[in-house]
Amino acid sequence: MIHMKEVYKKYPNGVVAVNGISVDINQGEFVYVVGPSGAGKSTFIKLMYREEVPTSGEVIINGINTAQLKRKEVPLFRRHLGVVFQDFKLLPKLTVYENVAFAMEVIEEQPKKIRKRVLEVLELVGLKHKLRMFPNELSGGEQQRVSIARSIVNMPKVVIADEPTGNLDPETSWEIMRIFEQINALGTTVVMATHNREIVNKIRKRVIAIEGGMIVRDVDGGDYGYEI
Amino acid sequence: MIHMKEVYKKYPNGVVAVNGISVDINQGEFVYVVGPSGAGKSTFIKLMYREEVPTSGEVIINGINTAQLKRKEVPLFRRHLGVVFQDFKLLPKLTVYENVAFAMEVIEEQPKKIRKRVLEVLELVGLKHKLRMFPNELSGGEQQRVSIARSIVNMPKVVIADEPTGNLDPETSWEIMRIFEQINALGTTVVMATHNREIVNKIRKRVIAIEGGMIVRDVDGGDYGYEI
Amino acid sequence: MKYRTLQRHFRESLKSLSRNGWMSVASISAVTVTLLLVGIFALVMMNLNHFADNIENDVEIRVLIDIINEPEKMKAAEDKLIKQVKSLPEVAEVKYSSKEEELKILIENYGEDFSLYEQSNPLRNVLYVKAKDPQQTAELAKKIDKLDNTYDVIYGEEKVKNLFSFLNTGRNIGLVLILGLLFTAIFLIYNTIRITITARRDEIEIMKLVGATSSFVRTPFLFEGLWLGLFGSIIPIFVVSIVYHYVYNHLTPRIKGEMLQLLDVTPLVFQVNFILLALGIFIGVWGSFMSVRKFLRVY
Amino acid sequence: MKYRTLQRHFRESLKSLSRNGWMSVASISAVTVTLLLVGIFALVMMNLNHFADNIENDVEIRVLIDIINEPEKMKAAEDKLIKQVKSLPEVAEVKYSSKEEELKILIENYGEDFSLYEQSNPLRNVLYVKAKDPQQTAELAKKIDKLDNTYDVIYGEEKVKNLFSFLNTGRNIGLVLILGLLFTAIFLIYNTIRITITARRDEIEIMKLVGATSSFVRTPFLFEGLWLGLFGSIIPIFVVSIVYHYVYNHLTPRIKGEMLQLLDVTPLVFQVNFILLALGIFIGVWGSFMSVRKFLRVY
Ligand SMILES: Nc1ncnc2c1ncn2[C@@H]1O[C@H](COP(=O)(O)OP(=O)(O)OP(=O)(O)O)[C@@H](O)[C@H]1O
Ligand SMILES: Nc1ncnc2c1ncn2[C@@H]1O[C@H](COP(=O)(O)OP(=O)(O)OP(=O)(O)O)[C@@H](O)[C@H]1O
Ligand SMILES: [Mg+2]
Ligand SMILES: [Mg+2]
Repeated sequence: MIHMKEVYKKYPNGVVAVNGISVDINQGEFVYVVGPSGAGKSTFIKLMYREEVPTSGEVIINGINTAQLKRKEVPLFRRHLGVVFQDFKLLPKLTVYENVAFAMEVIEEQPKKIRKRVLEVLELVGLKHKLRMFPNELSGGEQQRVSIARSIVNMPKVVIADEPTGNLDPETSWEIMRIFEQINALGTTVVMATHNREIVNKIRKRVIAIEGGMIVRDVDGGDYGYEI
Repeated sequence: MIHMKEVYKKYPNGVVAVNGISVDINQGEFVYVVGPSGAGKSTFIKLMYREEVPTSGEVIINGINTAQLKRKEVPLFRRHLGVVFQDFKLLPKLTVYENVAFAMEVIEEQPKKIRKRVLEVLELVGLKHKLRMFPNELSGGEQQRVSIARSIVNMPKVVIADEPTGNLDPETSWEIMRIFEQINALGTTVVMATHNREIVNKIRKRVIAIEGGMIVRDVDGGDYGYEI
Repeated sequence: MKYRTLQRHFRESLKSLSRNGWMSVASISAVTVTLLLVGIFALVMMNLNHFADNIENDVEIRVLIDIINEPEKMKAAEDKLIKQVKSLPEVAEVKYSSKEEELKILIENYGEDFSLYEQSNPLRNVLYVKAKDPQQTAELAKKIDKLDNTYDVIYGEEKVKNLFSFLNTGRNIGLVLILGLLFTAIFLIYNTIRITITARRDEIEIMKLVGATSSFVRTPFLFEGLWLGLFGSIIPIFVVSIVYHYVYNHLTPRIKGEMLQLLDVTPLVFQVNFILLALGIFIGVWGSFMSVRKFLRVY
Repeated sequence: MKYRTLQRHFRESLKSLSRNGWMSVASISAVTVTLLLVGIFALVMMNLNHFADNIENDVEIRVLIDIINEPEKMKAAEDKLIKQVKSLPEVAEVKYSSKEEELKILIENYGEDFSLYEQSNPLRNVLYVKAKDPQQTAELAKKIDKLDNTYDVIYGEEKVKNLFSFLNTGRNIGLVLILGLLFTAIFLIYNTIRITITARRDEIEIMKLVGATSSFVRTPFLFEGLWLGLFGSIIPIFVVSIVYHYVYNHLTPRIKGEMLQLLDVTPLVFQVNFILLALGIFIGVWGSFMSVRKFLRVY
């Protein structure tokens, strides 16, 4: 499903954010990516949905080598992934409803289906009553939930989430985790970068710990680590 | 120090984000603001640094009624506050160093002093080695730390922080908390909206819980509440 | 692309136009102002060119006719000459002026003194000849000179040469100016569209991150460009029509009978308006295309 | 504001100019293109106006002098007339042309036939008079007519009136066009600056949130506007200078002795360049000021 081999990523300014990572994640797995701030978690995740291309090494997602994708093929590749971005990346000129619907319009879904499904996922993340509002009229946590709704609206094979609970209170966080567990139970692979010790320690899954761009720990059913 | 009386805030779209809040915070206090996503924490905090003006009621900070400030006086008023924004609000075209220095240039500090002090606070938040980088070259946590550095660089009388640890790993979070405790020990008032149960429960301070725009709990040395 | 997707893009483009508020207004008004400039300039240049044509067309050859003492023979000779001149391929117009008419003109120019010549007129009958292409005047004059019964052929050689050289230079400068203005207009509109689209580069980036193909991102922008061009050319079209109508109606009676005439309203205004509309839409769509392309390429 | 703060703003403005990369380039090139237009248009209009002046100045009054049979008396009468005419306040220039010279001109225009009049010349001596302000020609002609020893005063009344009406209309159109162009130029540059600054409204908002006063936020933008105007007027200044130099050198020999003369390079090009520079800087600074103001006003 997700296969990385000796991946390095050096940014133009010289920072080596990913420094030789090899990892395999299978269909249906649930993986936490943990590590200190600036460790390279987001970069690791950006490599998966091909926002970044590795400087060397190979990243193979669903059997596709992201570095070899032609520019035209990238959007089609991304449609099989659902991504929650650390900075939400909502379209500021579109309403909550339109932001989520956009991901379905892109694959030219039928308008009727779009309407039904969007309302469904907005209900799921608890934002059905705010569907006419624009992102800058939402609280941080609400924006995050819109981003989450958008990531799952197309029922992708893989959901990649970068700190999906960073702006959420514990209760909402648990609700979101329940959603992720549900879609994972249906066979969707979930990869999730997080700082949330509570969640990682309670819902035990595979934990990949990154420090300085390298995997320092990879344990099935592991804990968050990093005790103080 | 901070005095709010029957404050209401209704946004143009009709959402009532703060629904009758009265509260007093004294010089030197340390206050957590907790509550679910969308409860009105950020709005409550925006009222303090006058990004928003109350629809009714009065907000008095340092003896100044924010609603009565003339437009020209707002910047001068803000200089006595240090603010950490939930979405960082860094200047994208300025480097890390310049972003922090900007808050000191604004008060026309001597260049020599600026240099010394900026390096000092960047050291404090652990970003001295990244001072030449631009915000979009930083990880989420690093951007948050720049925002924190900027908020304390002028040694304000009040620091207002909206989820300062939202994008940070627990370890870095504790370091930031230690910084806040330090400046609080020196007499600075700290008001901090947070979702971090661990911190609130460990470093016991006054806790104000907001739900649906109203204060539902206000306990000195309280816990986070909201158990699952 | 499915039909309903096209519909969606169409709807989106209108929504986006209104949600981008005054940025759209800024672009539209850039189009408006630039096209207004192009329109008025085109009217002026086309009329100036028309004036130049008029001036050129005013260049005449004066053919003095030999005097033959027998009136019948004279008449025959003159008729033959006129026929010959008319048959020359370069000739556009031939006008006969008797020596009596010539004398009247002379008296007008030189005073009543010449009245005494009304009894014994020393002047000759004259043919006024115009060339089809005024620039052929010199050539034509030579040809006529060779015909029988011409006494002298006069056309102000030096003056005509200078006039033509001057008018040609003027026309070239005009052409350069109008091309320059067109280029400028295209650049300015493109520039404005590009800046507004750049301000929205984040949007484009996000769309692509969510799996939108380039054409999916691009099409609403192209429609938007179309609206910019369309809405931007409305005012110029009205202004050009009304102003030229007004100027024409105001000036024509004043310069009636003069050498310099304004071009008629009907085909001119339609031509210019068509150019404005086409230009507006073309630059709007093309400018959007080029601007979006830049950001679609990234990643 | 402290001096070092001003220095800081100065530095910031240059930094910002380069960090905003091609947005700055876009603004500068909008200034460049627009000023280029203004510059070339100004050159053309000023020369056309000069042409119009030349044409007007070419309007002459022909004064036919009475014939007195005694040459001495005639001479005295003519001298007196010339003196009288010269003393009229409206008169700019008086030229004397003997009847022999007049005959030469006549022969040139009407053919060799008139050679036979060389023996007994029926023409009169003539004074060619020009008015200081050509528009006073009619009035002046009347005055001269009343003097002694004038036989007739001719100046093509109808034609002159039409010519002046035409040239005045032309000049008014030109004035409207140049004002329109100036207005357009100001609008287009302002528009461009405004869009680029709007794209940076978040920056302004953040600065204010961090405690910057309006003037602290504004000043670097004003400096930036200054640079935009300054850098944007460099190319137009060079182009205007070089092109006009070239056109002048190229055309002047060809139209030597003609009625229509180009304006001299030296004062004209400096004047136009000064206008371009002043305009560029003014719009740059003013445009920035107005654009930033909008966002400073918010809260
Ligand atoms: N600018 C705005 N315009 C309109 N409505 C707004 C605006 N900002 C916030 N709101 C609404 O006001 C309510 C409170 O928002 P606020 O940002 O204060 O919540 P919060 O407690 O900070 O939540 P979070 O923990 O998710 O950051 C929300 O329902 C939000 O949708
Ligand atoms: N676009 C970029 N250009 C240059 N350097 C970058 C860029 N993005 C990230 N970096 C650098 O790469 C390193 C890893 O960043 P990354 O965002 O992957 O960290 P992270 O583990 O997600 O941290 P956080 O938990 O704070 O989000 C950081 O040191 C950061 O400064
Ligand atoms: Mg990250
Ligand atoms: Mg908030």
